[in-house]
Amino acid sequence: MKTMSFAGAIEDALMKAMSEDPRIVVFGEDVHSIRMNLFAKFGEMRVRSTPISESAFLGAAVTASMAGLRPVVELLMIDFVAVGVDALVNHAAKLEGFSGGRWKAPMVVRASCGGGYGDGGQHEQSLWGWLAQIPGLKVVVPSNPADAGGLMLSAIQDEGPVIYLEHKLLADYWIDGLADGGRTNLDYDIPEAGARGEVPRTWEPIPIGEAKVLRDGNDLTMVSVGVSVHRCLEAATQLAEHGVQAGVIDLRSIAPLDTDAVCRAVERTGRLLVVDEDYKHFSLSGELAAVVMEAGITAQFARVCVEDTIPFDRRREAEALPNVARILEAASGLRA
Amino acid sequence: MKTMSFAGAIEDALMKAMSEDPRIVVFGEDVHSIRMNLFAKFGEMRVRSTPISESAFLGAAVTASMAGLRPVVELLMIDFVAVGVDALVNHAAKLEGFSGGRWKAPMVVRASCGGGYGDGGQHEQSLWGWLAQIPGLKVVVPSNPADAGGLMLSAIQDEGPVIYLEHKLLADYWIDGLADGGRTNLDYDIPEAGARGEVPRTWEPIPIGEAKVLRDGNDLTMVSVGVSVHRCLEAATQLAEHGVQAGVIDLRSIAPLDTDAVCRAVERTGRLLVVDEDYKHFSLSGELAAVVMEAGITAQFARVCVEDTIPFDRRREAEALPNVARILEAASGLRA
Amino acid sequence: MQPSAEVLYRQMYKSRRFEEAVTELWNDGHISAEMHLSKGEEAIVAGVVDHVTDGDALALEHRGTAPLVMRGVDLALLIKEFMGLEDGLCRGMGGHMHLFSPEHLAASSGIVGASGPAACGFAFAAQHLRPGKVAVAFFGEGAMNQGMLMESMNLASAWSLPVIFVCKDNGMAITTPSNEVTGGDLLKRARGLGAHAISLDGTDVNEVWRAAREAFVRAREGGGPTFLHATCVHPDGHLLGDPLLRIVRKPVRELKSRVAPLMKAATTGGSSLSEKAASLGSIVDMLGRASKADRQGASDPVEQQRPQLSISDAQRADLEREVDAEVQDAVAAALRSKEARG
Amino acid sequence: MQPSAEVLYRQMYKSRRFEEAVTELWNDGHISAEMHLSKGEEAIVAGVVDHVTDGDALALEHRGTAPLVMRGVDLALLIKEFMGLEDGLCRGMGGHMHLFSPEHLAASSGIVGASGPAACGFAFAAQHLRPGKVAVAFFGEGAMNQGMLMESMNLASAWSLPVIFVCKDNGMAITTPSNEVTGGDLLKRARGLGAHAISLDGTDVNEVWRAAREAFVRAREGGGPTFLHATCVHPDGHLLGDPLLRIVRKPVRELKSRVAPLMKAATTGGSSLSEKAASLGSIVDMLGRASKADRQGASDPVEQQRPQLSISDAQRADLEREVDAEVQDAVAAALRSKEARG
Ligand SMILES: Cc1ncc(C[n+]2csc(CCOP(=O)(O)OP(=O)(O)O)c2C)c(N)n1
Ligand SMILES: Cc1ncc(C[n+]2csc(CCOP(=O)(O)OP(=O)(O)O)c2C)c(N)n1
Ligand SMILES: [Mg+2]
Ligand SMILES: [Mg+2]
Repeated sequence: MKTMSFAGAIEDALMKAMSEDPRIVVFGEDVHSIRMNLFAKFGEMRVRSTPISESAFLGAAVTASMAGLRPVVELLMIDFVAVGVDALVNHAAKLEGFSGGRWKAPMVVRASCGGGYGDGGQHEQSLWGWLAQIPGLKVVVPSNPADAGGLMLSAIQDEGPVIYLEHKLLADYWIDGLADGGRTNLDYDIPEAGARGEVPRTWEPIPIGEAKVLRDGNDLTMVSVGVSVHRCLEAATQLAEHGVQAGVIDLRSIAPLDTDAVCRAVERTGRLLVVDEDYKHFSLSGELAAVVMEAGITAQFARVCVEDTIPFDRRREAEALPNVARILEAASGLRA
Repeated sequence: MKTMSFAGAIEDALMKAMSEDPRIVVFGEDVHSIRMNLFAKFGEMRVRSTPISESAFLGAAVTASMAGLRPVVELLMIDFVAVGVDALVNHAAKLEGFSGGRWKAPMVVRASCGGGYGDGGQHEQSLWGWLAQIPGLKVVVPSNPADAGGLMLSAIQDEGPVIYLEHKLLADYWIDGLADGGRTNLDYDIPEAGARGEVPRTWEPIPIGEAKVLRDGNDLTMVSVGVSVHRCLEAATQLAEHGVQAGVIDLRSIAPLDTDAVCRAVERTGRLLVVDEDYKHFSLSGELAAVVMEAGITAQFARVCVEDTIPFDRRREAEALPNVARILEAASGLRA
Repeated sequence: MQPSAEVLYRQMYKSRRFEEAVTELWNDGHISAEMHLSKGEEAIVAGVVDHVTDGDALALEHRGTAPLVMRGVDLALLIKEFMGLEDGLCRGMGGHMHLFSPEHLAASSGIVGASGPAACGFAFAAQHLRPGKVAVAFFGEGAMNQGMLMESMNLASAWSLPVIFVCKDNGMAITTPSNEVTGGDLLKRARGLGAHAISLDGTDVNEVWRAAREAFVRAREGGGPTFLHATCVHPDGHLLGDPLLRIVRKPVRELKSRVAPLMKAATTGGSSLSEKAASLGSIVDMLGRASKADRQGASDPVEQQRPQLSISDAQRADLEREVDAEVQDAVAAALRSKEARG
Repeated sequence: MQPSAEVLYRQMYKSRRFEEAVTELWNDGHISAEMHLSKGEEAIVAGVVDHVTDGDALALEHRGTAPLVMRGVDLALLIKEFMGLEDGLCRGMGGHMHLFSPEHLAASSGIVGASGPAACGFAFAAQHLRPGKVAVAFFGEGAMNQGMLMESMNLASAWSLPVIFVCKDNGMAITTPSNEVTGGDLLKRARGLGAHAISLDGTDVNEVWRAAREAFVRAREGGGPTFLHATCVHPDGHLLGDPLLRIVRKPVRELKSRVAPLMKAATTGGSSLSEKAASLGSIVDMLGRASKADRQGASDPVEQQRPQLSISDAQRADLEREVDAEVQDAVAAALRSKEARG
């Protein structure tokens, strides 16, 4: 059995892809150090450091992809996308529409996301719902090494723009570089099964837009993505001890959204609990409610999300992010 | 009875506010011509032209407001916010949170929005759900002159950042400058009651976050905002001819969202039809579904929104935007 | 090397005639909403595009028509696109600000400044896939204050990208005089960002051609980006139906509804008398600038090139007739297509 | 006018001691996540902040600690904020990258380049509400490639805003040597954006002080923005626990897990041998730069200022003891508060 870390799986899949396809290039700030192995293997032309100019290099990625390359652009943290998001919203996302389907932008934007290590509200956002809102953008959020590798391959192979978000609690080097900095006296609620796990012998692309049922349960359906998936699994275990059978669905991608998987499950359980580290309003949790209602399914609904700017203080941060206690409380609020 | 155009009402209210409060300043691209009257009255220091530097002047608005001014920043079209949105997402929206509530950014971002005149998908977006998604931002979208004036006053008086969106089909000078350009041989589906209407003798602020029930109806609740409100009213009239009593709620602001008004109505009708010129997924329509489900209300649900990049061709554009035919079809899809 | 006077003239003449036809279609209501012409900047576009060959890329802004016409895009495809027809260049989905031609590696954007990053991406792809090929970015002087454009010059110079940044300076951004909102100096700014930079009379196609030639050679040889700063005038204002030009051209009709509120604003409350006088002065200046551009006259680049031709008047008439016919055919094809659509 | 050597020394010494205390708290796990120190840039901050008076504003970036310390913000409030306590400067909500003090018109942002627009807004408000007051923007040389910062220089110059743009140039942005990603020349760039621009040795507080003085006078008199470009070194790397510095300081421990994959990557497939050699060379250079900064030595601005003092050694010792006590008190207060919180 082969196991890998979350970060290792991404690098491994990316390395394989780059070895096979010379059109794949990586660029972004500091890629010579954060992608040191890729830099050592593929050299300056394919792993290129940019200035701190998100607008320019995101914009350049769009046309580079239009002209035949397959750029994997690195943004460090997804929070910084706000600085250059015009390239995605008004350009990458709209190219296929504008060109009447004649031209596409096969690019990947790779960035870390999420909180849980005390870095403050400008460096711990998720923003996947924000990006997914724009027609033309795909957004994937893996929760474990196997999905991370497989989805990276699909993201690279996709003919359009894909935002690939890796949660900082899963990819060890972010915690090492941003949070611990060599210290060993701090704790993070890192989901073990997310940070390291089995991976296939050889990487195969995992189709974008297919959710995965991680746990079956007839009483309640939890739908989630990223680190929160693991919080759900833990909550489900605890609920089971109290006789409540809660299912857990890992969406794996926000856009496209696997509405079938969600509807199938909620139809059976009649209870939908969305656990989402993104902002509560006008985002993923609302969309899932709409999907269920549109399908004509009558269900109880609750959501555990981030409601406001994420506090810096780790204690309040922990309360602001979806956690097992909040999930259990929300679950108990759904009528029997 | 006093009547005004939509654009006239905004200018009138703003002029009154500026006369009374010297802290109010207007800046943005081309304000000397698009706000010629304000410029003539208040002079260069209070009505100031900016370079085409959305990031810089939106960012400057945030700290200008923190330091005691009340800026009304002009963006021309809300589509361009993507270029400078970091100032809103990572700065204006987060200031109150970051400062522990000690500092606020009382600024207004004013921009045109919406389509229906054939300008293409990069110049006709609504984006209100996109902005409302970020905790800390308020977003108002008036649908008629009286609300336009009253909401402008509230936006200026608000202690935090408010995005104020005026629909191009309602504010005549946009159609004149961007679409007609002096021609008289083109048609737009301009809602008369939105473009011109009664206004109060003296302007009073209209609280942000209060929806308005424009029509009562026990069979179906339509919820909408901006120009689409008028499409709903027209559809409701037609439905009434077929014996269906459809209520129409004008949200007037996206954030805060008047969830009570929506729930009260849907509780009675059991049918919610959201008509939204913004993108369909991960936005307002989803949020309204969640609001209703969270309230434990069982209802049928449908939505008429923009599903993809808005086509340039006016014919396909008309089909892509919410229109009466689409509303009627969606309404008929809700089971009896 | 010398440019071919005829080729350049033909390009400019074609673009001019094409845009005149577009103006007519626009006036007749066949084209919706905004329409920004390249009229007045033909010499800049012709002098640059003449060096473009297959594999080179074009990053365009809201005035993308002339570059595509001169690059050889089918005229009927363009008009049909402007008219929103399914058989247009982009199947009627993009419109005149969002023109795309994959065959020509040509992409447009209505977002001011976006052509800078776009050119960098094209040039980066050229470094990998098409060595010796370049990317051209067209933009106005107002765009020089857009962060992403400045970033892209720096990126191009840091990465030695083969980009020609072409700044068409008409001194105005919509109605705002660019010198009032621009600090320093654009040439110095470009140099401070690492680009070679050169100033040009953008109404002289030969001057543009020669400067562009050097820039292309440098870029193709790996010498990095060049900034060409070329002056011009937009006789039709910012867009068709420009509100200021309408006032200038039909003051009585257009001012009717405007004067009363303006005078009321200017005479009651608000700022001091002297500030008000300054504001009114600015407004009058604004109209003055519009009317000056309207009388472009001597600076017309197409007119300027005519005396340079070495062909006879009859030959020139032939050339012009040929172009006229091409434009008319395109218009006719587009109108037929519209009619067929019903 | 001459600066007070003692005042400047006290400021720098205080900042240094404060950050050392912060480092200890960070090492002990009292402070979470990223912590960027101003260590090494004290002379720049002290030389500028000495001119700041009430009503002037500070726009800060990720290294906002020193400016706030020198501006006189209560040290305990700062430490408590770093520790995320409810009685911190921002009630524990902002953390060290998001420090706000309305009383001092001081605002921070962790978004690189954001201090430029922020300073413009402060300065614009000063033009209206506090004539003669100025705004200072601090940022690194890496930030000079961020569009919004360049835009803000242009805006400041177009509007004659009283802004002092202070670029603290350590030559590095995280691990990227800025010269490899920066074209042209920063001074020329600033001038091309309309700012007065001057180059400085940022380890010499007196030189900084004098240049800053001129800039403040100009700004207060309505003469517009100045760009101060000052060099410095960050002996503690980009942030506390900087991965490169850890390798340099504890190579055996830190390299263990890294070497095998790196060597595997560098020896199999991929690019050509010479490209690989170049990459490995770059990686070694990166470590070399980190270790060079680590041995800052002679360029330490606090050390450099000591010989300038006109007070006796005993008086200096008193001054230092006073500062030490202030810092210790703040730390103690913060730890007490944390304990009380439980
Ligand atoms: C980011 C952005 N901001 C504003 C606009 C609105 N706008 C369109 S064209 C224009 C003026 C551009 O001026 P310049 O670059 O000088 O080009 P010109 O029109 O004079 O050729 C403006 C402000 C836009 N399209 N995009
Ligand atoms: C918009 C944005 N992009 C990237 C980052 C990540 N980042 C934080 S500090 C930094 C380097 C800044 O370099 P410089 O401006 O030279 O300042 P220094 O850290 O050297 O003092 C980067 C890239 C960020 N915070 N914001
Ligand atoms: Mg111009
Ligand atoms: Mg630096």
